[in-house]
Amino acid sequence: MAVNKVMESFDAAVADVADGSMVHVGGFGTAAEYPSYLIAALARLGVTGLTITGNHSGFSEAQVEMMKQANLGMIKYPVDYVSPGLLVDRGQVAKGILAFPVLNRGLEVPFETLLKQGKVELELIGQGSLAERMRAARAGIAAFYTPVGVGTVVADGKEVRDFDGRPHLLEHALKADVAIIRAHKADRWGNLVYRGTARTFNATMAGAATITIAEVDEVVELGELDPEAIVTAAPYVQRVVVRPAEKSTTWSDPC
Amino acid sequence: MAVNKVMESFDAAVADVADGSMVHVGGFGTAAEYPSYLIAALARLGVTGLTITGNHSGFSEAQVEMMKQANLGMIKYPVDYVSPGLLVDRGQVAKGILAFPVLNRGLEVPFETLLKQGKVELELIGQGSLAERMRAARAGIAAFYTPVGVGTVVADGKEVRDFDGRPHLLEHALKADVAIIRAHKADRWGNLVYRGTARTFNATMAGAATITIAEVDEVVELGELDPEAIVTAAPYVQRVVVRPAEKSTTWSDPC
Amino acid sequence: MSQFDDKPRLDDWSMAMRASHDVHEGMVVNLGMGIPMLVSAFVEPDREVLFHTENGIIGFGRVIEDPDLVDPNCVNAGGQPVERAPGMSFMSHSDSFALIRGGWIDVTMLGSLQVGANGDLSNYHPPGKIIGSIGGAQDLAYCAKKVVVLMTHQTKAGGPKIMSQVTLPITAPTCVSRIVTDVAVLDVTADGIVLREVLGGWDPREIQEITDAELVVPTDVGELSL
Amino acid sequence: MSQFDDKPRLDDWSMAMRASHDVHEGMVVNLGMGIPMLVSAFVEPDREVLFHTENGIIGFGRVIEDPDLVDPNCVNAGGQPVERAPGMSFMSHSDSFALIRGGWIDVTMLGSLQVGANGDLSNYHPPGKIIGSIGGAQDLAYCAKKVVVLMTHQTKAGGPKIMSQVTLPITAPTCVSRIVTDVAVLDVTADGIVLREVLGGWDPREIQEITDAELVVPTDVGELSL
Repeated sequence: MAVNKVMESFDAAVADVADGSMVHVGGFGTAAEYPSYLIAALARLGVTGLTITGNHSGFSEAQVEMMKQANLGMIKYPVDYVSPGLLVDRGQVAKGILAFPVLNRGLEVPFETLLKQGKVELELIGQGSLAERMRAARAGIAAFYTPVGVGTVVADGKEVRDFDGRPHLLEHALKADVAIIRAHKADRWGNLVYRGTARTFNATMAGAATITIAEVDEVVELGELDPEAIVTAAPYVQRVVVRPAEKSTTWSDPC
Repeated sequence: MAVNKVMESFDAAVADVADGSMVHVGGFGTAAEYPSYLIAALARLGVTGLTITGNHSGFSEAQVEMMKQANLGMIKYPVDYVSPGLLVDRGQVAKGILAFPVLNRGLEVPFETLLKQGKVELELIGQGSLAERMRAARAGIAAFYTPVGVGTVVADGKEVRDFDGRPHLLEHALKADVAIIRAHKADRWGNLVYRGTARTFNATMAGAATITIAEVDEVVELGELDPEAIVTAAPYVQRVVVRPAEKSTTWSDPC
Repeated sequence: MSQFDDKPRLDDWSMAMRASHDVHEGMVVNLGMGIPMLVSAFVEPDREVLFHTENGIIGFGRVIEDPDLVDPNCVNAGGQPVERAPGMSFMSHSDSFALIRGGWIDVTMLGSLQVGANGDLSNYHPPGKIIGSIGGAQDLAYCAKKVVVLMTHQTKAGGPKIMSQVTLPITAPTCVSRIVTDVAVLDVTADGIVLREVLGGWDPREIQEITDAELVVPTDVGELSL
Repeated sequence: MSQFDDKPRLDDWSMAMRASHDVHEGMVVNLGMGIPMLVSAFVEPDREVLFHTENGIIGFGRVIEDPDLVDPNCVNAGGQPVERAPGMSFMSHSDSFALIRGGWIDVTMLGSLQVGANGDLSNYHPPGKIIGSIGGAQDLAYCAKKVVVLMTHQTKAGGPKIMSQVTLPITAPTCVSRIVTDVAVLDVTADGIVLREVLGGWDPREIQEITDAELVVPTDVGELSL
């Protein structure tokens, strides 16, 4: 019997995610960076009271449909793109720890709507401190002092301490119950490589949770990934699921 | 005019290292991991009062000669191997921040001799906290809390604080004036890749100093290094020097 | 809107062109969303600059205009596709912000809603929004060696944006050192905001009229040239 | 030396072989210098274990015996050349200790000078030395999920090493959960040190005689088998 972290379905991979879990949701901003199938699986699971963390709170299903139709940008929206906003819009999210909870102009995203209604809680945090809190969780650092944020809204309730005459904030490790991330290639041990700027929060969240689940383009033979170029080492990943050859067009279909 | 961090000689690369500097010295334990030519250049420069940091305090010239002659291990000692112990033995080192200041059995290394004579100061620290203090320096983290070392000799004088009921030590960033490291390939911007276990403290120290100087096997054309596999990004490296085709056999020869 | 409506103003591209003068060879430069991202177009290829984008690239090339060349996994923080260029490398978000927080960015150029006379930056929370999105700008503002703001001199409603004291929540305190607007270039100094360059067709008193902060006007204030 | 000089004792390889029983498929295992490094030889290839060495490899293969196959840049923390194996990866020292500190090592096996009844580990500062070298053992001892010590039951001089209270400086407090010696296997529990297995030719009272800590001896103490 050999070590094999590859699972057969996204539904199986998230089946034990409990109500009230904290979930690191990978991606940054553009469609190709998100673990769309894992987000969809969490939506199908219907788990509620989630705390989600990540850069962006995401778009509703209708907004994504609009963006897919309009295709205004240079980058085509993949048909199987699912935004973390789906979970927000469906009322599965109780709290967000986010750098981009709302768009500063334009569209009102679901998180903004629910925030105005008092139906979600927000912990606003800059991307750097958010990413470093995840790295700390992975690396066994309980807390750290960063110069970033002193004297601003993100400092509320946080300890301030001077180092070399400069004030710093104490930020705590942010370990989630589950991290759902997107990677390019995996092997059965869970080693991961990413593709270009899809590395972003995906690689940052790997290992920053009790269970890290990677949605990948491809599983390759053990030994095929260059040992000098593996970005996420096997111990940080507990489950791997391969994206389907035939793209899903409806998040609600079991997958 | 293009950005070019490659310098012509090791002597030129270290020429401005001042007496009393803190120097991160790359490598871990075996000969092939050390920036031998940069260590030799510092020896030739004759700079004194150094604080050196790293895993191992190193061997004297005579001890290295003995090891080269005996060649007892499975791994052949390269003729151009120079140990950080050379700097210690020559009296250039005032203090060591080290995980392996002495051998726990066998040979008495120069650092042990000088420590007994009260001629060097020691800050003993475990490899993990040492490495993390360097990473913090590179990453703009002033200090961090680690569970490691509470209640032991390395905790002397350090703040202890509980997180989730577990005591942690406050450890501070350790930024040196100069880091001398060994890498495999560089480009003229200073991007670096390493080879196997020579990555160790070399990659950890890159960027943990005002000036990082990399001793490399080869400088390749810009663009030749895989953007997915660069380990040390260009901004962390200020100077690059290529190891000579014809190996030096005497550390004292200008190079 | 005001008595200055008929006066010349730089468009976004021209502001970016002026700001590009402050980008020198060898610098590590991060360009924020909006006008700042246009700056790279004015850095000719033989002036080697290492452009960093906080979503995880250092050393990328031009913004791509041809849809056939787009790689959805090679984008800047604004989601624009950018060229793969020799010497570039990818990094994770935590590594990218280690680079920022560690002080390795020589210049960051950011858009803003307001800048205070003391260099306070308020660029994340537009009036009327329940909350703003602080994004990655905060780390850049605190930790880059130099922070340059590119913004129109006035709000769309004709109000001032360079304030004796900012009225919007701050992204970072006392961090801005230069402001490039559509009518002037100004430096934040210990003595206050100094008017360095004025666009042709304007005189310094007129700039002061559309500025809330009191400006220091040297005798040798120059003309803004592109 | 003592009345037990003629009794059987395991050699280093046999101790490693016994310890290898505690290594299960899928575990991430770090083997310290000395006897622990021998353990990997007893993990057959079809029991997939991810061996980690703190100088920066996860998933390496066997220790290399043939000088022609040696790669000086593929060594374990003891400087022994190890095989490149499918699935391995290299990492920097800070990344390697992030893995350790983060609690991702399932078992670490370490040599030691003394172990206390409460699980205190003293393995870095030999008597008579002005200072010890704490190396990487401390991080492993604090942060691995399970710490197993492999050591001879007595010092070369015949003194005890399993102590009611350690007399040498500690590497880490209350961290050891199992001790494999040349004559016994013992577990550190809340009730004290429990004798689990005794080498043939010894009885529990004799083990107690060469042990400073008071041992808990269950009625079903087993025979140490390889």
